[in-house]
Amino acid sequence: MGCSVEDVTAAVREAAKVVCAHRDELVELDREIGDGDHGENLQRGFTAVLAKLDGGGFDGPASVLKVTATTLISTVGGAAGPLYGTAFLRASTAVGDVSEVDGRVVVSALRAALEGVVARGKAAPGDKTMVDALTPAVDAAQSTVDAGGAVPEVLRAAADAADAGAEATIALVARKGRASYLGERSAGHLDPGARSTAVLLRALADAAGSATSESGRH
Amino acid sequence: MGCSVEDVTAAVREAAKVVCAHRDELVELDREIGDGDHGENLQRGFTAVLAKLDGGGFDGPASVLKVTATTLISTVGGAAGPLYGTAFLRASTAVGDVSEVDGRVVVSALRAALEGVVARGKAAPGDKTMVDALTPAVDAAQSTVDAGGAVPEVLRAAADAADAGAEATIALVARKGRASYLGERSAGHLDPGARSTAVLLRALADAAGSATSESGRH
Amino acid sequence: MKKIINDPAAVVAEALRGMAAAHQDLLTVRTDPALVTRADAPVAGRVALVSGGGSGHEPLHGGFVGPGMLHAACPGPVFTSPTPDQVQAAIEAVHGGAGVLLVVKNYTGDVLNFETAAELAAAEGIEVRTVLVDDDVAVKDSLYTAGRRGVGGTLLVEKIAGAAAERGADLDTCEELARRVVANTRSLGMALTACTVPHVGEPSFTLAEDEMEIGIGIHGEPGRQRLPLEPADGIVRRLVDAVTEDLPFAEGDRVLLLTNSMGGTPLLELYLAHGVAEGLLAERGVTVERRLVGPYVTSLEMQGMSLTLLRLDDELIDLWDAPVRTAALRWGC
Amino acid sequence: MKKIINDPAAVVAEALRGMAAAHQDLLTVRTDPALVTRADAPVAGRVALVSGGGSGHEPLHGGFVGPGMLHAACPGPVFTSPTPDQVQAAIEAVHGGAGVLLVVKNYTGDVLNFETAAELAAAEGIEVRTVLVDDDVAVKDSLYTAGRRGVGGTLLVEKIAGAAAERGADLDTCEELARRVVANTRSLGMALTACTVPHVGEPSFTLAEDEMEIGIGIHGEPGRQRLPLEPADGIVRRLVDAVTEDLPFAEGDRVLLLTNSMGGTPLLELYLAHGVAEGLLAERGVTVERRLVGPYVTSLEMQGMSLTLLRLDDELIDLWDAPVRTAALRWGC
Ligand SMILES: Nc1ncnc2c1ncn2[C@@H]1O[C@H](COP(=O)(O)OP(=O)(O)O)[C@@H](O)[C@H]1O
Ligand SMILES: Nc1ncnc2c1ncn2[C@@H]1O[C@H](COP(=O)(O)OP(=O)(O)O)[C@@H](O)[C@H]1O
Ligand SMILES: [Mg+2]
Ligand SMILES: [Mg+2]
Ligand SMILES: [Mg+2]
Ligand SMILES: [Mg+2]
Repeated sequence: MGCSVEDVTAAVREAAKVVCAHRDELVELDREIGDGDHGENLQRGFTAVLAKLDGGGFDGPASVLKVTATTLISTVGGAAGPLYGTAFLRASTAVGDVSEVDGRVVVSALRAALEGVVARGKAAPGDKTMVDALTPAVDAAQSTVDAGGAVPEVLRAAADAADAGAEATIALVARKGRASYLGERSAGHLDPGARSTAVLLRALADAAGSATSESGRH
Repeated sequence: MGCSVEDVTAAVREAAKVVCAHRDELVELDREIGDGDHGENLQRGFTAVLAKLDGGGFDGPASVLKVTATTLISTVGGAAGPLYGTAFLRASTAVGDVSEVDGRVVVSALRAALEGVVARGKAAPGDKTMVDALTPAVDAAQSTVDAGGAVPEVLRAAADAADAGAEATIALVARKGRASYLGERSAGHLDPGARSTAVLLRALADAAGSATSESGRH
Repeated sequence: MKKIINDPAAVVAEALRGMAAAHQDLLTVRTDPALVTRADAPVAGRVALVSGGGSGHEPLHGGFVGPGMLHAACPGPVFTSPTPDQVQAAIEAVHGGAGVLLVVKNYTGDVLNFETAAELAAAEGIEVRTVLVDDDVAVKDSLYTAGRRGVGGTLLVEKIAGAAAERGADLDTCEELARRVVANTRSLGMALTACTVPHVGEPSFTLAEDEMEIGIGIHGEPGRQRLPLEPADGIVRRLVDAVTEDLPFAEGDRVLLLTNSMGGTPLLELYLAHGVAEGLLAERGVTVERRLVGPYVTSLEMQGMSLTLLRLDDELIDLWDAPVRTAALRWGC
Repeated sequence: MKKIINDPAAVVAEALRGMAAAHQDLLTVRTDPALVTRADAPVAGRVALVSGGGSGHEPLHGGFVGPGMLHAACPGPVFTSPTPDQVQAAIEAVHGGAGVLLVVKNYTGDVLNFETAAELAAAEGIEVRTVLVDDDVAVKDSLYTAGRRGVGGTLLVEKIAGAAAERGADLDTCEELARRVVANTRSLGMALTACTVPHVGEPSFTLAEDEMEIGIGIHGEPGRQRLPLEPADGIVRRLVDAVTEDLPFAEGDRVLLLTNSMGGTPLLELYLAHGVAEGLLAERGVTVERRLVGPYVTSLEMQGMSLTLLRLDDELIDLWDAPVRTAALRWGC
């Protein structure tokens, strides 16, 4: 029914690769309203995550997320490092010692991630940050699970909502992060962190979709 | 018959104005194969000369040339300052205490100027310097005076020869001055100092022409 | 992109190697995590000052490591704050038993990464305090934003708190002094050209030949206002006006004036601008008691400048004048 | 033209005003003729060192005026040598009865103007010697040309002869030391971009995005060779090869390495290049005993760098290490 430690590892690996593949796009978005390093920072961090996951030996989904968190914290730097690091760390705690991640666990992990980002970064929805992608993602995931959806549907709904949330940052004037220094001039640009959140969630959803369809087969 | 102290003053004033009017051209020529200051240097110097000549009170042609020399030396800087300064200084000495400058005096002044430039700068003809304008000018002036020419004809011949000499520097590879650092790449460009020498001589010739035609009238 | 580099991803590591070679009498450079420490660290019984931030602002911070200033600097990738590991390693490398003061420029990334490191160090029983530098008046300070940025004033905090630490002041005193400098410092920068981050490969923004940008940050981010290019008198007046009005600096105030190049501005222009600034401050009755002119807090090859004013008192002057021996600031020893 | 200036014709005068304000403890700046002297000049009984040249190379020369280095600097207009009046005024202002040593970069304009000043001073009974600096290996030395240019090595001559003068060495000794430094110094520069002279208003030359110029001078004049842009390793290898082969610098030699920015190159890149240079010299068995990294002999905002090597002996090392207190170079006091 849910995702095993192998599934979670595969999903995080997939997400890491996809984020790296979006390096240039994220650099470009950050160049427009930030300092141009977001894609480079995440590539550095997720490349390190891939190397760490190669080591294997994880005793459950939570430990995969925890290693991801600590690796991001110690390699990404910038605002995104501590924020994504905290997100994965809180998600790991929320997952706890379950050996299979189901839809409810996914939602609580996502919610914990969002709360972690907000606790650290103090951004509210509408501030033009990754919170604007993550907040609707959590809500959509919750509705989907409440309606009986399983992990792939839950993550797909989260990714769809994150995409929409990220797109909606274009119109916003930034109040947090580097883009806030631009004031009104920050409007008209997609927030790089919101975009990377959407990219991450889409990759996780895609991985979950193929993982469960595969496990459904045997 | 010859040029009085007033004529010489008027001629130097005219030459100073014309050189200043060529500032941009000389800057551009020097930018191509030097450091771009030749026009600026001469404008600074000849503007100071004009101010000095305003003072008046010169007891003969030589003292006009001497004030011009010392003013150029103390205001132009660069290679052109000492070189043109020495040229006018030697010319002044060559003119001596005559009160009227005739063709022979002009030739000996030009020759002394050339010798001064060579003594200081050690350039030979063909090195792509002002010497390449001044050398043929002296020769042409000598032939003209030998053929019975007066000051206007002598200076006109000198100016014509200087023009041709300057043009001929285009093909040369510089061996002296800043352009020499470019080696072969200095070929294909007109030497700024040769050009300013030609400009100076042309202005002196024009002034002499109108001065003597005027004095011929009264 | 025109740069004297090899692989853009290796720029900081390779630059640190060169820095280590250049200043082997002053500094120890470690890699993995990247770290620049005083050659004689840890200094027993002294408060240790640690700072750091993204690279690309040289000589900040590594150039200010040495007796009388920083004990360690943590260089992140270009324009990217260092990670908690780096900061934690720095803290451990230089703390001499009297506590550690973190001097942090107020950017979300720097604040969060240093915060984590401070927690980790505290968990190991090291007393750590953090002072945020936020001197840039280009950015409106508000509860709802990231607040003002830390720019040129950072080096003043490092110098003055560093001098106190060198003399044996305790952690409370060093922290108080650092906060006092922050409270009395204001800066504003401007740019004629943008800079190019090696891993980005193209300029952070573009300015036309007749444009300038006022309120520029030090990370290649555009400023708040794009204006037609003006003569130096006009540019400097804008900076002096904005900086003095902010604190405000009033008639009778004694100040330190830092005329800082963003990296690519020739010293000739910088001196010219400094002269204009001194003249304008004199007009306002503000007395310039100390000054520093040069490229100190830079943004790669960006052409432009910033002005920083620090309101002085006798104690701050005394600490500013105290000996310092670093790669970029050196006097009295 | 993007510059922080007012009237292009007033740039040097206005910059000197700012410099005077910035370093009032160290320097006295006079105008008409323009002149930068030690605040304590003349120093009785000491040989006085005077240098100068066109402006636009800051901190050279005014930034090197002070105890242990120059007694006076004569700043000409941008890239234009000073006039004899300026040099003569400098000589008169600083000679302390023990003779004057003129340090002159080998350019026709500088040579001729200093020569005239030396004659004028000699006529007044002041003993004056001149040392020409010609360290640039980009230019072939020959009897029939203007000879090699003086570039980065100039500051080494000024530092070492200045230290000797400060210690009371006589004119013969100072002159001999200066000549020894010149004889043992070689440099080569390169540029990624050209610079713009204020009164010209456009760049001295143009380089495409993928081009660099090797053998660049410090007056915005193009170099000898235009090549495709290379990584730092390749660029630095070209400079090290050409410089070491010229003297030559051989295995076992002890050297001072100056890694100099042409003005617009970030310190991050300069440190990187310095590290590469040290590695290449180590490969050749040349021992770097002293080093200096920074923008010291510049060409306005030009991006690029130069390497200077000085073959050291114990006496030169001792004089290099001697205290110096100037705007741009300061240690030991
Ligand atoms: N206070 C904050 N809360 C939430 N997200 C933030 C905050 N500050 C910045 N971010 C996110 O981080 C992104 C920038 O990350 P990155 O470029 O890696 O770091 P930096 O801004 O330090 O260069 C922004 O696009 C934004 O989404
Ligand atoms: N040794 C020399 N002999 C004669 N003329 C010279 C010599 N060196 C330079 N010149 C002349 O000086 C001109 C350059 O003058 P200018 O640009 O004012 O000085 P600088 O080269 O010092 O910038 C050259 O074009 C050349 O004609
Ligand atoms: Mg960023
Ligand atoms: Mg010239
Ligand atoms: Mg960043
Ligand atoms: Mg010149």
